[in-house]
Amino acid sequence: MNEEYRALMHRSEVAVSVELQTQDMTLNIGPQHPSTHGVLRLVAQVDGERISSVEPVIGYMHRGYEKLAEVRTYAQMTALVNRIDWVSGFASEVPFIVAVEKLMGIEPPERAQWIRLILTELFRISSHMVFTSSYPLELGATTPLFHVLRERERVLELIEGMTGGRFHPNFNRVGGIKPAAGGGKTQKKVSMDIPEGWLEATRAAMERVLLSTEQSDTLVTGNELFKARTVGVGVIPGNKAIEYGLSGPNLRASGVPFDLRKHEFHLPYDQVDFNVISAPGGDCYDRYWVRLQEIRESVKIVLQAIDKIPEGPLRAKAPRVLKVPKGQIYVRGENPKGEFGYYLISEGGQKPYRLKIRSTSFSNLSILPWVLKGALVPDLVAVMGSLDFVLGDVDR
Amino acid sequence: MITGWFWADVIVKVILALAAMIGMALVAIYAELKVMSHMQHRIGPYYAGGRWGWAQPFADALKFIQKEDLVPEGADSTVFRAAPYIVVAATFATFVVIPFSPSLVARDLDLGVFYLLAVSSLTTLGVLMAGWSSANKYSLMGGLRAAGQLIAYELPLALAVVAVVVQAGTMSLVGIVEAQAAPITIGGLSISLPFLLTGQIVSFVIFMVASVAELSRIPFDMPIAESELTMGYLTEYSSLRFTMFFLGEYAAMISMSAIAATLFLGGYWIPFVSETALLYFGPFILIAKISLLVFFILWIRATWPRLREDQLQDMAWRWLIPIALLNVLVIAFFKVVVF
Amino acid sequence: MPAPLNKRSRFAFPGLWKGMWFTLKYLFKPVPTVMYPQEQEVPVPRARGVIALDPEACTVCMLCARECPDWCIYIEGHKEPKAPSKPGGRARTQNELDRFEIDYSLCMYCGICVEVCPFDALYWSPEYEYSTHDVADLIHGKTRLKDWLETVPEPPALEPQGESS
Amino acid sequence: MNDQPDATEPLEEEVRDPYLEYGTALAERLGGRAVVEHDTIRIYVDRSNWVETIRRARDEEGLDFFSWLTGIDWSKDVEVGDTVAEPDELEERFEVMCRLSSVEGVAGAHFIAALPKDDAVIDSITGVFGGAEWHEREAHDMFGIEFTGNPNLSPIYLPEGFIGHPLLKSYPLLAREVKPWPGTVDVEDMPPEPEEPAGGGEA
Repeated sequence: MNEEYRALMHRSEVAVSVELQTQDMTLNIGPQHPSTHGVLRLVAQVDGERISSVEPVIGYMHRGYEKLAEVRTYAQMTALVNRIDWVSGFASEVPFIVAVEKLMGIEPPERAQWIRLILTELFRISSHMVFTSSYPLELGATTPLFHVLRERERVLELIEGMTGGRFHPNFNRVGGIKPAAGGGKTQKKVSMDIPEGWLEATRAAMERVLLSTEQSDTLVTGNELFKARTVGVGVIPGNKAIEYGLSGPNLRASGVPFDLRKHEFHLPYDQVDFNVISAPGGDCYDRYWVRLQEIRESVKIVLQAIDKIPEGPLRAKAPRVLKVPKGQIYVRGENPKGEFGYYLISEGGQKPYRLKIRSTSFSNLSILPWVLKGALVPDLVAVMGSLDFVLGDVDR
Repeated sequence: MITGWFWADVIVKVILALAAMIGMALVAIYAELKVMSHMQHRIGPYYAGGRWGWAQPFADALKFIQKEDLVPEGADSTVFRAAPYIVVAATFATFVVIPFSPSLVARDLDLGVFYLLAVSSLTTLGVLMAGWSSANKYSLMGGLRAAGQLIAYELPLALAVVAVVVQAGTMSLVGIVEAQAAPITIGGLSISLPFLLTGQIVSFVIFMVASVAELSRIPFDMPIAESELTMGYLTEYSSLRFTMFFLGEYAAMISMSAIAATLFLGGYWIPFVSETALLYFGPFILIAKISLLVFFILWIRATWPRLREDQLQDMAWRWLIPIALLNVLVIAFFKVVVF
Repeated sequence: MPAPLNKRSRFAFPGLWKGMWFTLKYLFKPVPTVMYPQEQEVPVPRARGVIALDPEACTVCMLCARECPDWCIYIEGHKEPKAPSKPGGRARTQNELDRFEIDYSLCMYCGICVEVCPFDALYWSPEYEYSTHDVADLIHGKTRLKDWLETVPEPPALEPQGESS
Repeated sequence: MNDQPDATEPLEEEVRDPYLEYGTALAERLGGRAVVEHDTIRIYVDRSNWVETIRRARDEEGLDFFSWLTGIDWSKDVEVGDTVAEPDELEERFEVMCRLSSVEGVAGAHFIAALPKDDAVIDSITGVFGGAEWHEREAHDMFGIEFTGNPNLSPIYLPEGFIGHPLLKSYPLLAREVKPWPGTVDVEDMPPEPEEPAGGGEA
């Protein structure tokens, strides 16, 4: 009796004596799959419907932002950074610009800061609405998608009316917000200040957004089937979330009420009143619920900001050619998906020496193998959707 | 007794039933597109065929058909090719016994209900064949889920029908309709009511839940589950075979609704319409009832999310089957003791 | 705090029925869809649709081509002698624009070129209907870019409290 | 944690930098060298203490939120990117940088270990923070830094069989090499600087 045979016999005996065991099947989910939100691949070992392990394979969308940053000037980089997380472009522009401003010692005027705040919150609403619309779709409910996206369109119209872009505003400049186009002598001075009627339109749109959250409540939040699919599914306890670097609504849904808007004040968040939403459960339902409530909080912030926006200039004096003095800085902000930060190293030139991008979804996704161990295939979809990642943000 | 007329009769009936099935399936597809899109606050099909995009299902079918008919490399070619035929044939076979009017029925079998239950389950065999033979893991899982669903839901479905059969005292579908048309006397008042209103409401709910599960439509569409298994057992199908599955799915929806309408809503019969009028209007009455039930199924799809396979099993074994058993007991008790 | 559970209801599964009622209501509501080719939404004046060029204003300073992050602007020019501004003055040269092309298959609509142009030769136009079947047609030359100039809208009026006041 | 910097508190008349105070104290306790600029605390530690420092920062200092980990290539041999202002002051080295912060306030620090280029090996901190696995894999991809103890140091971003480490300064960026810069045509000088905005001119 040779060794191999003996080992085989032993294995089969163990298998029989423990329970009827089946061989695990490798299930490739993605890179092209309806619920991966882009090109993400999950190599899952499944035993029937039960997942024994999941290995996410990422990098299909790796665009090398950190390398690109080294060959681009600061102004050119501003146009790129809003494409990292494309559903909340403005929110990822702000920390980068603030990092450059701080290194250069420039303080943007107040009005610009408030405009930044309003636009950040509008993008937060837009991003969360993408989530609240597409998440029920993962669970098979198609209708919320249309009702929520219909109202999101109004937010996008506002963003476009202000910045000219729907997704990639490229509206921040070092020292303030986007100036008049050109700077020539002949030019009629076109300022990129708030267009007439925009503030009123914002108020009206916020009403619609609130209405839309109520519709979401009717269609999704209270739905018993939705609850059956999400309550208690994909539980991430707070300490695990912290260990894996989860941030934003994912962290807050795990019972850790940490919101950078209450700690980092490069935008005047200290002058507006809002609540940090958190939920104790750490399951898919809480992650959904936290985002839905955050839309309401953001509406509150926007409405307050509209009333508080001061008069004044839009741009501090900044050199036309940005030469950033030598130094290192880390600036982070509360992106709709969590902590979004830039570690900027300047060696004193027109281009960054090194730009480390702390993208939120990368960390948020890294918990997937841990949380999916032992889940069912349908739960995989539910959990993956509830983490609300954008593949551009994962792969950078 | 097999004469030339027999075959002529059979051929005419087959063609008629086939035409009815395909026509109604196309209408159901169109209805789904339109109903869902309006519930989602959008227009839906608009251009095909001119007004309101009425030709969209035809356009879809034409588009599907002109695609290349692919058979995956590792597939069991014979089984893979045969599966859609089984699905369509099984669905088609159910139309044979459904009475559209007192006289318009392809074959009024004595064991009509029994035949229906047997034949409608064959659909799942086709689905299982498709899932297994596709050599695709998604398809396999979809097929297995479909099989699991069949086992879980065949029982409550049958039990709900048993309750009706007990009350009607016959297994012939025409007989069941006539039993509903027969007047019952309650306190000196003689009225005739469909079974839904005479004590079969529980059976009706169970029947509808089970038939939605058997049709694998939302909230029980796990065998297809686009966001999980891409398209389940349909993943590898294309061209004509996909079209057949597609049509079969909607035809099954029609046939299930027709069965439910016959068993619980009185089929081609409604109160206060004379026997002779029923001969002519019976089909329209039945179709109206079918439309109502189909609309309900579409409506559910446009609103609810999907359950999980284990939750479905849980629901079937822990709730529906005991309730259905109890229901049969109660009905039998009333039938035997009270009336 | 998690969401409050549904209050007791006369029906089982109130959430399911509420949702059904919601979708039923929408079945009979008029649809807000804009039927695109027949109807068109008017884009906002600031919309970044396509870049228009005023070739008269361009001095071939190359600033836009240099600042473009995607390197999608191609400019060629030559110097041309020009009559002195006053009789007996110094002969001057003027830059003539020969080629100005924007490759819209590369362009990412960041607007840096419009912003850096010191002579107001570039403008944003909200036009967006210039998709083609051929990627080569997305390279818009001087004349095509000039045609867009007509579509450049007046900038929107501003809220009163801002910089301009 | 009372020694966390409090950003909400307005600075007093004499310039008191809470970040500087917190950073130096933190470095003292953990046994490193602190550099604080622009409210960014950098703590340089020896690579032999790497895992230990991270563990102590988590357990003793309350910096339990693992934010990110990356590498930096300090190089004179620059193929790509901006030239360094004073290249001679630069020491050729890799740095591994890890940011830890707290989920209760603004406290946070960047821990940095320098590695010689010919021996870019450091212990993995996956034992301390499970989330570090992906970040270490990324740094391995991008810089070729070895993390001993990482359970799965396979490429995360790069495709199979990719040669080279893209974020090295010596790694050329092909997209910028194959196409000539359209801005190189010889033309007139820049126009005079307009009055506004003031500042530096075109180089």
